[in-house]
This record gives sequence, structure tokens and C-alpha cells, in this order.
Amino acid sequence: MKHDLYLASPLLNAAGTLGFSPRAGLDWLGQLGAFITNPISLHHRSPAHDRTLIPFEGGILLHTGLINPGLRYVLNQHAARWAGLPVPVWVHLIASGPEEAAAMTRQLEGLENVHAVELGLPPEISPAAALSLVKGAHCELPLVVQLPFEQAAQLGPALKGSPAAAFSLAPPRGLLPGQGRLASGRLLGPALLPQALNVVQSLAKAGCPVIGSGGVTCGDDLRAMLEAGAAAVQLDTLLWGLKGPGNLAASIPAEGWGFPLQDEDLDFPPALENQ
Amino acid sequence: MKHDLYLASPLLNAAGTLGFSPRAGLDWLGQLGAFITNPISLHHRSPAHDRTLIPFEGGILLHTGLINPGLRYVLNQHAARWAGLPVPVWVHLIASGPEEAAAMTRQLEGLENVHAVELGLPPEISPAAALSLVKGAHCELPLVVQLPFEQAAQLGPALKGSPAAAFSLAPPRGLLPGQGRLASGRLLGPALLPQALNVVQSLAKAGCPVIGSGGVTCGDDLRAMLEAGAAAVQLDTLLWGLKGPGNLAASIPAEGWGFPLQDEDLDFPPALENQ
Amino acid sequence: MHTWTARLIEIWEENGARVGLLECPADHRPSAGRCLLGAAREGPPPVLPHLLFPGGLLPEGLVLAPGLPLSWQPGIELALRGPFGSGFHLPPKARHVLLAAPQHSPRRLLPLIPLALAQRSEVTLVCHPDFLAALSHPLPPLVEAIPPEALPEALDWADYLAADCPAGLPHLLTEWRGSGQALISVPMPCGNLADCGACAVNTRGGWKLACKDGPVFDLRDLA
Amino acid sequence: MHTWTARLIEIWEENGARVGLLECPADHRPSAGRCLLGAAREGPPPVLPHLLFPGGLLPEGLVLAPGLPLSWQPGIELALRGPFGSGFHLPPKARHVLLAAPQHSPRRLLPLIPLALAQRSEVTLVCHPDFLAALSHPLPPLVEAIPPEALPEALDWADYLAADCPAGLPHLLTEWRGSGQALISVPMPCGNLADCGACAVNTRGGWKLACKDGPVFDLRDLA
Ligand SMILES: Cc1cc2nc3c(=O)[nH]c(=O)nc-3n(C[C@H](O)[C@H](O)[C@@H](O)COP(=O)(O)OP(=O)(O)OC[C@H]3O[C@@H](n4cnc5c(N)ncnc54)[C@H](O)[C@@H]3O)c2cc1C
Ligand SMILES: Cc1cc2nc3c(=O)[nH]c(=O)nc-3n(C[C@H](O)[C@H](O)[C@@H](O)COP(=O)(O)OP(=O)(O)OC[C@H]3O[C@@H](n4cnc5c(N)ncnc54)[C@H](O)[C@@H]3O)c2cc1C
Ligand SMILES: Cc1cc2nc3c(=O)[nH]c(=O)nc-3n(C[C@H](O)[C@H](O)[C@H](O)COP(=O)(O)O)c2cc1C
Ligand SMILES: Cc1cc2nc3c(=O)[nH]c(=O)nc-3n(C[C@H](O)[C@H](O)[C@H](O)COP(=O)(O)O)c2cc1C
Ligand code: FES
Ligand code: FES
Repeated sequence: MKHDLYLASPLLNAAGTLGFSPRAGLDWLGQLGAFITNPISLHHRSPAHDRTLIPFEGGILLHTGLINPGLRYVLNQHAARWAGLPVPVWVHLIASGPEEAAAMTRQLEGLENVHAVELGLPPEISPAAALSLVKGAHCELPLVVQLPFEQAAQLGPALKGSPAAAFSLAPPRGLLPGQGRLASGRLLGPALLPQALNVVQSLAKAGCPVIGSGGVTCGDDLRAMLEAGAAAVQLDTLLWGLKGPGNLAASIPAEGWGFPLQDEDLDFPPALENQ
Repeated sequence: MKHDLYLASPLLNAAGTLGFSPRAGLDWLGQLGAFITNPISLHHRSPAHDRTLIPFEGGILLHTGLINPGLRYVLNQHAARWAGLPVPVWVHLIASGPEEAAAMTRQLEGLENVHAVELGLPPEISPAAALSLVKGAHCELPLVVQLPFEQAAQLGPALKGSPAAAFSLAPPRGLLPGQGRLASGRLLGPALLPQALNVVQSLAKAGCPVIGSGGVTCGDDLRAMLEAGAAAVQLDTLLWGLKGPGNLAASIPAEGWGFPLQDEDLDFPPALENQ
Repeated sequence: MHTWTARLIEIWEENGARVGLLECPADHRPSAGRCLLGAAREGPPPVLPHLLFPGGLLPEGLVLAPGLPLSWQPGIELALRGPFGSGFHLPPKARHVLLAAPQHSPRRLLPLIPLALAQRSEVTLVCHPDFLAALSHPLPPLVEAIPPEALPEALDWADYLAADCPAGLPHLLTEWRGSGQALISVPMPCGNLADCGACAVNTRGGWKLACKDGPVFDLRDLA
Repeated sequence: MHTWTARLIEIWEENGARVGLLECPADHRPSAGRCLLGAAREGPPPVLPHLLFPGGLLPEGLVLAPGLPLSWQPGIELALRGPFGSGFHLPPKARHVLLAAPQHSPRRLLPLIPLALAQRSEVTLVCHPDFLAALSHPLPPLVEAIPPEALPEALDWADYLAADCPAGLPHLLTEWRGSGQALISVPMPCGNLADCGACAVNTRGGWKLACKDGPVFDLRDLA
């Protein structure tokens, strides 16, 4: 039996912004429709030797190396906490291949309060490799596939027949001079908003259920994402500011948003039909 | 006989930033390796009815509609001025198909001081359509092909066997809320630098001679572009500031840069060979 | 394109809008309705320079009409380009000069007042009382200020109209048959450097660029 | 994660570095080497809040060590989170306390001085004379200040070392065999909210996160 991708609020955190389980005392946690974990791989990954943070106009370049202690350790430490959270949990997985993806998703089935899997795709993956990874990750839980930003407009439509119930967006990659060389990393911050809106609109127009993200910092940004066709919105660096999501919940349109989504809605979810 | 793509300086202006011929009194014009014209179509194009300028963190969204009076009018008004400029002229053309491209480039052959054609590609063009447009534009002048930002990493390698002598980058497209709706346009400004460096590096690594652009505002940015593999660099909104290129020329590395390029260098131009 | 520098002497607020005073050499002063582009000389440059309009003349310098960026502080040096564009042209024979800024600050029309008074025209200013009360210096006593509601009668009286309506010209003005001009508010990113077209205005005479042919246009030309 | 607000009373420069004074309730004061994240409450929020360290205590409030953003002005209200992380732990038995900031401002070590004097330790501060001369308040007379060249002898004398070397620990310090701690300068974007890993520090005990286990680490643990 598949759970539906039901969300009581269209606000989500992006994977990597709130840890493996949320810190105690986040009084705004209940504003989120779901808590998404940091990216988790089968085996532990240590920090990249060239990890870096470089600011640029309107954003930051961040490269950490997807640091995580591996799935077994995360489940030991956090699965019990997930069960007790006031919001559903989506577990973000990164896998080096379909078998690894299958081995990981199997361990999540039946976990209390785990409502979905978000599968990260490595940058520059081919549509064929993406499809096989997504098929590998297919399990009882609804599957959200996080697309590399630069290929999202191409990969989303290519994965429409796949087990993906919806798509989300990884931050775009960039290059900046730092410490005497060009450093590569993910880009975050308000500067990304116009491109993110563009990608969201293009996926929505192609009939792909899409969770928007990238540079959302205020109610206007949130409404623009929903107007562009996003069924929900992930917040990133905003959550590292000192107001959390602030009063973003007040900007959620009363007439609703894209979710609840069911797998059968894949081609034409209600929110996108009226575009 | 083909002219070589020779540049006495790696600094260029992006098409659309300095008009059809430069205003009198631009005392820094001589710092440019070439003057690139505004985009010119065969027939005149009036301003887009939904033209707009919307600022965002680190940049602006600009949509004007490629306004221009058509090639015949431009040549009447400006060809004589081009002949007298202290720097070579590259003419930027936009064409709706290969025949139109051929009809336009033919009119540029033999014009005094016109050293190259830069051909703009429409957004979301397929590799096959791009190739046929580039072939249509093939003429006695060296051809620089301006790639849509989002598809550059894919289109550049696909056009390696084509008559393109080098590639440049159109600004990426974005979407922002403005005047009660989502407005679409080109994105300009320093926020674009990290992604532009990423695209330049990926083209250079694929053996494509590339002219970088996007968010360059200072000597560090210029050097980063050249380090990422750019053979030359186009400046955009910086030129609309009050210092023109400022003292950017002082940051050009003494050891040289990618150009002079010859058509035979297409696959492995000297500057990129040592990467 | 000539670039020069000048000191921003003072900044104050008028009904919430930031107005400035610029130490401005006489030969660089824009006439009413013409433009300057400005940016702080120190600190990180803005993506685009700011569009500035004259908002009056004081003995100390040029008043800059509302819209100064929050990052500007009194005392900073500005780099400036301009004046450029085409401003208001007060007909020498105008006797009943109507200045209409019904929606916002009247500052961009104020530089016309001394010119009108010098040619002995009567001057009426249409303006919201809140903006009027906020002006740092009172209007000359010969100028009559009236609220936006009184615009229709004032139009009957006027033989020249200068309008500044950033939110769009009201029908009342576009349909007016008299001699008049309007300052059209459009972005000017390239400031007449590139024919970028962002400032394009559709007129009866075809497309015009506000940074060159405007931003002040004859009312009769506005389509 | 508790967020609170406080007023920035004053800002001044010490040898080119911006130092501030924060009206800070006693129960929110970070001890030496612990962190705060701060952002101006008004105006556009920065992409990330700024990392702040205590740089001393005055009767009026907490001194914030160098690195305040240029956009902050005296009088503004800051939103703050923290203190978090693990700071310096002065061994109660330390008698010869060496504070070493040979490369930059010694501010982040100064909060240790009253603690050391209270336990009757002798205190020596290694610091460039330019930074010393720039301090807003003179060091207590019992503290001896010496230039970076004198560091080797001072190490022979010390029984506890607190180091702050943002450009990387000199060999002299990593190879020192005595009891000591170092403040490691790394970015802290998530401020212990997300295990983001940007602040990861490789120690003999494995990878540690500076925002939780640091940014002050035992010298013997640093690989
Ligand atoms: C700083 C800067 C300033 C610029 N200023 C100007 C300027 O003032 N005027 C100007 O004309 N350009 C300008 N350009 C170039 C401009 O970025 C692009 O050439 C062009 O896309 C303008 O974007 P737009 O959103 O106005 O038009 P778009 O919406 O991109 O173009 C309008 C239509 O033309 C189509 N189209 C786009 N390119 C082509 C093509 N090559 N062939 C066929 N159809 C095409 C699009 O699909 C779209 O339907 C500037 C570029 C820079 C870097
Ligand atoms: C605000 C924000 C904060 C984040 N913070 C963190 C964080 O603290 N920790 C964290 O781990 N992530 C975090 N993420 C997620 C992060 O953006 C991406 O998941 C990840 O790409 C990190 O980028 P990086 O440059 O550090 O690593 P990358 O360099 O992108 O990744 C390292 C290597 O892993 C490969 N790779 C990337 N994705 C996959 C995949 N799905 N499957 C297989 N291989 C892959 C890459 O090709 C690369 O070789 C955050 C995201 C956001 C939005
Ligand atoms: C499957 C996989 C596992 C990895 N595990 C680690 C790891 O444990 N520690 C680490 O520092 N980097 C790890 N990396 C990342 C690489 O060491 C290196 O940081 C990365 O490939 C650099 O790529 P980039 O240039 O795209 O950032 C891993 C990469 C992949 C694809
Ligand atoms: C070949 C071609 C010619 C065009 N000519 C004009 C024109 O003369 N005037 C105009 O306003 N728009 C012209 N357009 C643009 C369209 O009117 C419209 O602005 C554009 O397609 C909107 O696309 P966008 O959403 O990508 O900006 C032209 C488009 C193309 C492809
Ligand atoms: S501002 Fe660019 S043409 Fe007028
Ligand atoms: S700052 Fe993110 S884990 Fe330390």
C-alpha cells in the first residue's frame, strides 16, 4: 500500500537544512508540512577535503561533501525521534546505484511517521541512469525525486512514467575563486529565485508535479512559486536565519495548493490542471 | 578567405550593452578587443508589449523584446561608423531560420572593420536546429555562436563539428513577480557569476573555445573567467555603471589569454590544450 | 558620456520618501524632467546606477526628487552621468500653468515653478495635501495648491499642463485637448548608452526611447 | 534554539577592524570562544546571519570581537541566537596563562583575562603591537604584552596556552606539548541547526563540528 503524498502545509525544509532530526525547541516546526532529513547514504561519508563556503552577491556557494554517518547509524540515532515528531518525516537518500537505492528504501518501509522518500540524483546523471535509480528506489513509500537544477527541465519529463510521485530541485552548482583556486559547490540564497521560478514553471507546464525551492525568503516569493506551478515549497538558507520561516505561513493562499497528491495524479495533478 | 578571430584584448561588451554603434565619448572603448553590436534581425522588431525590468538580489531581470530596426536600416545608419571605430566590430545577428541567417551574413561580408559575426540562438532550440542555423550563417567571417545559458553545456559539444569558431553565452532566463503576474526575461548582474564560471569551465573542459560572460564586475571575476577556461570575456551591466570597465584591463594576465584563435583550432585551441 | 562626481550634502524624508540635496555645479544641473544616473563612489557598486530627477533648487545645491536608495548617507560622494533626455518645455506664452502630481510627491514638477513665475504665469499645483505638508520648504506664495479632487476644474483653467503620474496617466489627462506634457516613469537601465529599449514608450509618432526622446513627452503624442 | 534581541550600543575601529558594544543580558553572554549568530532586525535580511564572538566585557555591555558587517550602525537592534559551541576552559590550576593571537586582533582571547586574574594566574598576551595600541581600553596592568617574535620563550614559560590564529596554527603551536586550546576559524552557516558539515574539523578523535564541539579544541586533539 502506498501512502499518499499528503501535506497539511505547503512549507517544507530542503534536505540538509535542519539535520537528521530537528533540534529541540524549534517552535515553528509545526508550520512545516513535513520534515525532510539531511541526505543519507548507505555508508558514511566524511566531509569533503575541499569543503568551503564562499559568499557572492545574493547568495553563498557551499561545498561540504554530503557528510553523513550512513543509513544504519542514522536510523539507530533518529528513527525513534522521527516517530515522535509533530510533523511527517521524509527521508532524503543518496545512492550510488539502483541496488543500493533498493537496499536503503527497504529499511524505511514501515518506520513510524516516515511518509515519503526523497531521492537525490547525482549531478550530470543521464535520463537512463536516473530512471534506473528511481526504479531501484521504488518502494511502498511515495517517492519524491530531487532533480539536479540544471537538468531538471529535461529530466522531469523523462521521468514522468517512472515511480516518481513528485519532483523537487537540488540547488544549482557554481564555481567561485576561493583559497587560490576555483571552488565548486551548491548555490543557495535569494539570487537563485528567478531561475528557480523558471524551472518550476517549465516542469509544471510539462505536467510534472513539482516542489519548488531556491531563494524563497518572503511571502511574495512563496506565492510566486505556487503561481509558477509549485505544489509545495522547500525553504533553505532562510531557515538558517534568525526568524526561521517567520510569518510565511500567513502567505499561504486560502484557496489551497498542489497537494494532496496521489500517485495516480502524476500526469495532471489537480493544482496543475487549471494552468 | 576567413579572418582569424584575433583580439588585442580579452575584454568585449555583450551584445545589447552598447547599442548598434558606440556612443561618442566612451573614452574606454579602446580597452575592448572588439565592439559587439546589439542583436539585429532581418526585419525590424518593436519592443515587447510586456517589456519589464525587475531587480532581485544581486541582479536584474530584463525583458525588452530584442528591439531593433532590422538589418538594412542598421547598415544604413551604422556601417560607416563601424569602419571608423578604433576597435574591430562583431555584428550580432538573430535569425528565424538558416535561409534568413544566410541572407544576413552575406550582407556583412566585405564590410570594412567587421571582423566576425556573433549568432544568437533562440532559447530551447534543439541541437539539430542549432546546427542548421549555424550552417546557414556560415560565411567568410569567423562565426561566434551565442548559446542559451541553460543549454550551453549540451549545445557547445554538439556544435563542435560546425562552422562555429567559438561560443559565447546568452544571459540565463528567469521569472519574477511583477505588475501582478510572473514576468519572464534575461537575468543580468553579479549574482550570475558562479553559474557562468561553471558553464564556462564545462565548455572549456569539453574542448569548446568559449567567451565567458555573466556577472563580471572586477579583476578577480575576470581572472576567474580566464582560469575557468574562457578565451575572452564579455562585460554586460558593468558597462552601464558609471565607471565603464574601470581598471579591468589592469587585471588581464601578462601571460596572455585564449585568443588569437583560428578556425583550425576549433577542437583544441592553444589556451585550452593545457587544461 | 561624461561622468562627474558630487557630494550628497543632506538627506531627509518627505511623507516617507527620501529626498536629497546635491552639491551640483551649475553646468551639470538637469532642467525639470531631465535625468541623471548616480551611484555611490565608495563601497560595492549597485547592479545598476540609480535614476535621479531634479526636485528643486536651493542656494546650497540641487534637490534630488524622492527615490534615493537607503544605502546612501549624507556626506557620501556620488558618481553621476547626465543630464540626459528631454525635459519639460514651458511654453513662453503660457499664462495658466497647471502642475499635476495627483498620485505622489510633486517634487519632479517643482523646478518648473521659478520658470513659470519668471515669465509671470499663474501657477496651480495639484497634489495630495500629505505631500504638500511634507515639503521641506513652503511653496512660493504665488503658487496655489489644490487637492487631486479639484483637478477637473483646474484643467478648464489651464493653458499648459505638466503632469507626473508614475502609476499611469488618468483618462482625464490623456483626453485633455490643451497643450501639455507628461513625465513618463519607465526604467532606464542603460541610460541612453545602448538603445536597450527598456524605456520604450509608444507614441503617435512610433516607438520612442524615454532616455533620449523623453522621459517628458507631449500629451498629444502619447498613444 | 532560542532567539533573542539586543541593541548594538556602539561601533568603533581597532586597527581597521570593526568592533561593537552590545547591550547583553548577563544570562546570554557567551564565555570566551563561544559563538553567537546575529542579524539586524530591520532591513533586508542577510543571506546568512553573522558569526559573533565575545571580545571583552565593559560595564555597558558585551564587546563584540572584530568582523561586524559594514551595514551595521550604532543603535540598531540585533536578532541573536546562541551562545552555542564549546569555548575556552581555563584550567583552575593554570598559573602561567599564555594568550596567543600573533596574526590579528587579540579580542577573542581578552575575555579570558579577568578569569585568569581572578584565579591569580600570571597572564602574557602575544599580539602585534599595532593591535595592542588600537584596543579601546588598556590591558590590566598585571598582563604582560609581548610581540609575536617573543612567542617561543613565552611557550617555555606557559603552563596553559589559548591560541587564536585564523590563518592557521603555526607549527610552533601544533607541536607544543603543554596543555592548551585553540579557537579554529571556520564558517558556521547553519550554526548547529543542521549538521551541515561546513564547520567540520578533523581531530585525532575523528571529525568534529566546530559549532557544537568547538570552535575551541584542545591542541592535542588537532590532527
Ligand atoms: C546587459 C545586456 C543588455 C542587453 N540589452 C539588450 C537590448 O537593449 N536590446 C536587445 O535587443 N538585446 C539586449 N541584450 C541581449 C538580450 O539579452 C538578449 O539578446 C535577448 O534575449 C533579449 O531578451 P528579452 O527577454 O528581451 O527577449 P526574449 O524574450 O529573449 O526574446 C524575445 C523573443 O525572441 C525570441 N528569440 C530570442 N533570441 C532569439 C534568436 N536568437 N533568434 C530568434 N528568436 C529569438 C525569444 O524566444 C522570444 O520569443 C542585452 C544583453 C545584455 C547582456
Ligand atoms: C540550505 C541547504 C543546506 C544544505 N546543507 C547540507 C549539509 O549540511 N550537508 C549535506 O550533506 N547536504 C546539505 N545540503 C544538500 C546539498 O545541497 C546537496 O545535497 C549536496 O550536493 C551538497 O553539495 P556539496 O557541494 O557539498 O556536495 P557535492 O559536491 O554536490 O557532492 C559530493 C559528491 O557527491 C556526488 N553526489 C551528489 N549528489 C549525489 C547523489 N544524490 N547520489 C550520489 N552521488 C551524489 C557529487 O557528484 C559529488 O561528487 C543542503 C542543501 C541546502 C538546500
Ligand atoms: C559515491 C560517492 C561517495 C563519496 N564519499 C565521500 C566521502 O566519504 N568523503 C568525502 O570527502 N568525499 C566523498 N565523495 C566526494 C568526493 O570525495 C569528492 O568530494 C567529490 O567527488 C568532488 O566532486 P565535486 O567536484 O563535484 O564537488 C564521494 C563521492 C561519491 C560519488
Ligand atoms: C521571430 C520572432 C519575431 C518577433 N518579433 C517581435 C516584434 O517585432 N515585436 C515584439 O514585440 N515581439 C516580437 N517577438 C516576440 C513576441 O512578440 C513575444 O514577445 C515573445 O515571443 C515572448 O516570448 P518570451 O515569453 O520568451 O519572452 C518576436 C518573436 C520571434 C520569435
Ligand atoms: S534606457 Fe536603454 S534605451 Fe533607454
Ligand atoms: S555550522 Fe553547520 S554543522 Fe556546524
